[in-house]
Amino acid sequence: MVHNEVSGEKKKVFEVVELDKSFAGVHAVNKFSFDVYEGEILGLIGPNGCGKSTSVNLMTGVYKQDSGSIIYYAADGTKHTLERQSPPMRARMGIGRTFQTPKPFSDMTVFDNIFAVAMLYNKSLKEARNVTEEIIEFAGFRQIAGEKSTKLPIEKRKWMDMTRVLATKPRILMLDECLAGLTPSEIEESLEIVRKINRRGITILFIEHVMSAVANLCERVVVMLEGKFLTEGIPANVMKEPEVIKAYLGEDYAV
Amino acid sequence: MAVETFRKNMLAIVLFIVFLAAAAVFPFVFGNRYLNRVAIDILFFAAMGNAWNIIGGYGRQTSWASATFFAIGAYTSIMLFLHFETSPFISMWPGMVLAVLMAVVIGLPCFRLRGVYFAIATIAMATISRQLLVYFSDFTGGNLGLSFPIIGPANPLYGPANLLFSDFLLRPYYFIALGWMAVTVVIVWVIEHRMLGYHLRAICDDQDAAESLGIKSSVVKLKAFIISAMMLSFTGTLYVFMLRIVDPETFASHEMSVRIAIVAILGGMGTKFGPLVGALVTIPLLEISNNYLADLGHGGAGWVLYGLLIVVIVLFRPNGIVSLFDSAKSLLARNAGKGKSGGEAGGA
Amino acid sequence: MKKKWLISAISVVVVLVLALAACAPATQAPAAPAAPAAPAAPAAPAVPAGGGALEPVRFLVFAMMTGPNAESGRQVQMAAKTAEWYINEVLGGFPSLGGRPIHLNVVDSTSDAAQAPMPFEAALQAEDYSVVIGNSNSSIALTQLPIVEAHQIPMITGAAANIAISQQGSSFSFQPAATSRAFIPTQLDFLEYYSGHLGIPVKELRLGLIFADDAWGTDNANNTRQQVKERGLNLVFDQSYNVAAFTDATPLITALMAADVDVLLPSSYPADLSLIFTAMGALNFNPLVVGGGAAMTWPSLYADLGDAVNGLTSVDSWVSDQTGAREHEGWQVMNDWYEEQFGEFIPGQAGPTMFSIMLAYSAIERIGSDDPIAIRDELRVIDETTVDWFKIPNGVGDFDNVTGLNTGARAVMMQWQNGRPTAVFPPEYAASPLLNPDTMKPFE
Amino acid sequence: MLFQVIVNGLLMGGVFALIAVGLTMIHGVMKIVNFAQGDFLAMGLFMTYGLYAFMPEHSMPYWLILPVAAGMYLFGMIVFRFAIKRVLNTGDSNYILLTIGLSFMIQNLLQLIYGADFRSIPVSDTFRMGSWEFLGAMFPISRIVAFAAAAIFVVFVNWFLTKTDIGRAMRATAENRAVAESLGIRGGRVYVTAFAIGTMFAGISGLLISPVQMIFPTAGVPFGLVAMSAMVLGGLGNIKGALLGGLIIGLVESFTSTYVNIALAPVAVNLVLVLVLIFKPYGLLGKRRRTA
Repeated sequence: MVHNEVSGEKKKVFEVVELDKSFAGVHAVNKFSFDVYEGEILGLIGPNGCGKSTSVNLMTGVYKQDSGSIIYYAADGTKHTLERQSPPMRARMGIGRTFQTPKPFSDMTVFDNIFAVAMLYNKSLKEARNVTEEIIEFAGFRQIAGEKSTKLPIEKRKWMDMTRVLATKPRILMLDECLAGLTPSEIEESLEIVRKINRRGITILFIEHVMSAVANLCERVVVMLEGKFLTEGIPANVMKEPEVIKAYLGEDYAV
Repeated sequence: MAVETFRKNMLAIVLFIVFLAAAAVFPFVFGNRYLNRVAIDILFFAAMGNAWNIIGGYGRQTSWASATFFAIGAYTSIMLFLHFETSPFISMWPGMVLAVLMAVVIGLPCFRLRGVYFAIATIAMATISRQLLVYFSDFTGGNLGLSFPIIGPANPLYGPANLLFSDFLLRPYYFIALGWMAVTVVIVWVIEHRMLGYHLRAICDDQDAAESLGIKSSVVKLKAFIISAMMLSFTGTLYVFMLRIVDPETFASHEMSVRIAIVAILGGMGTKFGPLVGALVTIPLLEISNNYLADLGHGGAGWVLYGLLIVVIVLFRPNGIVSLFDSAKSLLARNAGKGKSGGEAGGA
Repeated sequence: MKKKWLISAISVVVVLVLALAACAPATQAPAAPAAPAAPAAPAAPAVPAGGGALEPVRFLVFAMMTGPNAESGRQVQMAAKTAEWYINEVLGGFPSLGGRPIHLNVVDSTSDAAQAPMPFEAALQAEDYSVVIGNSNSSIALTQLPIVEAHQIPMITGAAANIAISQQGSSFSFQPAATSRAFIPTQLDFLEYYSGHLGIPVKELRLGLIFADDAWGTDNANNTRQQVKERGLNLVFDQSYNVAAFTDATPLITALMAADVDVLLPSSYPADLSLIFTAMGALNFNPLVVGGGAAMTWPSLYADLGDAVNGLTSVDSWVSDQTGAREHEGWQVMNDWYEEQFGEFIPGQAGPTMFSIMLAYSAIERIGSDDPIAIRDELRVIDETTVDWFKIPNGVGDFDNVTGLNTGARAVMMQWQNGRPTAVFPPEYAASPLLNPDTMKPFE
Repeated sequence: MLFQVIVNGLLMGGVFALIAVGLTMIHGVMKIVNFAQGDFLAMGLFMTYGLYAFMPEHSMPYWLILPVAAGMYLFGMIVFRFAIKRVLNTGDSNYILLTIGLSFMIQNLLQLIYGADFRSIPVSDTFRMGSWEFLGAMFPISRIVAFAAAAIFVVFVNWFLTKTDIGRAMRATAENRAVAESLGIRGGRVYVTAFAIGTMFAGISGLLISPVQMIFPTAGVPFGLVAMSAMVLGGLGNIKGALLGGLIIGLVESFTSTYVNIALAPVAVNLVLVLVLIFKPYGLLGKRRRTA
């Protein structure tokens, strides 16, 4: 029961220290440290294959770190050192995430997709039902609630993934490349949904390699390069930094 | 909610009730011992198919250990009956407890595996338990099996209390089988609309997503496996008191597991009525072909046809025979002009 | 699209057939006397010489025609054909029933006790039978008991050697052949006699018991174990192997050699025996072999191993070449017909089927009725003084009135001599002298 | 004694390995397990048996390797084209059921055509029961031949997969079909070749054991199951794994049979399999494939 360390006035949600992970020689994440503060939308950016997704997979327990520590502060301020907790256990602690490719439960309707999760976090089926209804409303899925999720277009699937996580009553939501393959207008809508989710008081960790998108969403970004921490700060400033530009040379700015 | 789901499944439920009604009068319409015997097998295999379907169909974990649980039920009951004259109504409970233990023993290691690794691991586990049944022949009777003497009305043990009847048409066993089959359908139906059902489907759709949302796949699978094991063990108890002999070769063999799974897969995995339909199609077909083709060549023609049926169904109806009904149903629905979402169609 | 699939599915079958038929000459292969093409064909209903118009008396013969044990089924089928021919052509059907012919309907039980009840029920539903000739596989015979009980038809179990059948309290089952409980003592008596010839005290022989882990093998082994203890013999090796997973015998033989076994007591099936004997040959391990019956006495053994089998001995409930059978003219007629029809001697599964049928035939003749209950009651009455077919299985034949077990049945010991099994022990049934397996000459 | 036990294990393991390699060829490329492999072996046995009738008395059956191999290869191609092809990437249960269906059909067609008598090919006794003595252990001749042949074929497969175009194509396809096809590899052709080779190996295994193995419709069943265990033990889709798996199972069987109790051999084999899977869920040499 350690007190929640207060840095500035903001509470921490995540404190990642010297995180390290290699796959068969490839040093995917290399002594990577960063913090996530409550209520913020933090952008985790960097060129493809710089270890962003791996970091998320480490934080959500898909992989186990070789070394370094991941500390998570629950809503009540309890401090958890995440080591070998399985993904489901972490999800139940309030750590939500989505995947690069949307993963709907294809066999089910949109409603059931969310309901299946809601059941786990509510006493009675009735409550679960209400929660589901609420999320359906929130996401504006009223008219597609009865559709099989396989029938949905790609962007709707992504949005369903994002909102489905809400059924777990998450404290933080990690969105992994949730804009990939979307049209500009769809991207705008997506960002709007992210903001709405954030307004519910849910911290967002926004993983993205497309800078411009991040620029007008996040108040703070952490830049990763070849598995290492490169720099952090306000998007506008960060993007001016020469090494960041260098890192992004040849990378595609446009969306 | 119940109301809504009822509405969703109206057609299916009506059909099922009609079937039960028809089945109830069947033995009185034809006073035919053989037909009843076949029907009993259909019903028992449908029941076991339902049990398998929970883990194999809804959970998409193709388990080949069904026979092990079936045998556990059969052996416990017959051994308790032989040694202590225990009524099956009592001995079925220890049987199910053992089945649960076995399910945990098999499930814990196997559910860490995916796909074929899981399938093969269950085969291995089943082989081990079968071999041990044979090896400890001192009290399992080894491959001799165990059988109990013919008990006529004169004998005090005779009677419903021990599931021993002498009706020439086997009607008591028929209705036991029918009742139990109906119960298994209800069990499956309930599971389908409870958290377990949803989570099983979630896991088999996308295990990673499910886990990222807090669904503990191995726990869910184990739950389903345990329920399925208990149902199989229960069936074993009922079945052995009709057959009155148990031996590993027939009760615990790989073939038995295969036959159980085939009923469910051909009928339609992850559907409430798939196993029943599967049993209704495959078992009579096997009987007919065996009766009429037995004298062809050196015999075995019936089984060739059985194999062919499997191949054909897999090729044409990968979602099982019930998918025929679903196509028909959705056709009706379209004509009726209302779009419905798969009530009976659970299977992907 | 659909059509295309249907076509393809069909063509798969066609291809399968062709691919397998590609090996068709096999059936004519001179090297395979174990596979006569003609006789393996199903038993055609007999067209009685005397009364084509007369309604036949129906016997149901329940045999394993398919699955791993189908060879014994084939033997039973050939036996049925022989008995049918003999009764209809030689004895002119049932004189007491106005010369009605017999019809023996051979029904496939499969080799699997879980499926056996179905075809049995089906057959009994389809026709009225006077007598059932039970399955030679004890597990399957056991599943038949409640069914014949319900249908009230007497069942004579042919070669089934497990005494459990007679202990189930069925009032309709009759077990004419010697059970393994009865023939293990013979086997061990013989061992003593054998060791006498070899000049080694029997108690010094190191016995090795190996058995197929199925119903029959296990039953044999249990009885052997018990008897060996009672006689204070020296059993140094006692293991069963899984018939379904037996792919190589060299490890087993290596173990037997390590245990330094002098006498091998196998209860095995043709495929296992073949593996065992080839492995023994390869590791040149040559103990005395005193088999537990079944495959040890089947023609396929000689077809498979050739002269290597000469000198091997085995116990069995019955051997084609023994005094009981030799001295019975009727039997000799059948024996000759069988041999020229099927090109092999009457094996251990066929003989008991034939005398089971003849016992039922005699019972019917004596009462002049084909009513199952009456037949059942008559079967309880008859014994070898009244029905001479009881002499074929040796001993003093008589069905126990309660259990239906043939209390008099005695087993015999056979030895392979120039390609045929012949009875060599006990002396009263012996048809030939015991030969020294090394020299194939009589012991001097 | 110990040496003899090891010899027994390895000699039998070699044959298991060959069947397992066949299975692995199939699984490696198209990610399915052929539950009818054992029955393909039985077909090989029967083909050998049938063709042997045309051979001079007591000659060695190995001369038949070409026709048997060719026949089985063709058979494999046809089965693939008309059946297997349609269930690729449609979930485990479908191919499992399909191949089980095939297995039913083959076993019973053999029964239908030949009956279930136990047959054997009349090779000369010296060859069949003969053996060489070496360092105090007996080496059954026929088993040595089988082992040697198995070894040669495994080596051949390795060479085939690494040196020939079609082989490389197979490995590429096994890794990632989409990519492979973008490189101009015709997936269909690769698939059918892989399946046919797998089938052929089952047939050849049948031929190799024909001198010691009795021939009847269900003869292949135990081999099929053992081969499956061997493949999984070694790691799916890994040729060396299959080889290793086969040898390990041979040894485990031999040791348990000789030192413990032959009745427990199947238990031991499966126990080893399960234990391996508990600690290495993807087999000894298998690599984790992200199933998501």
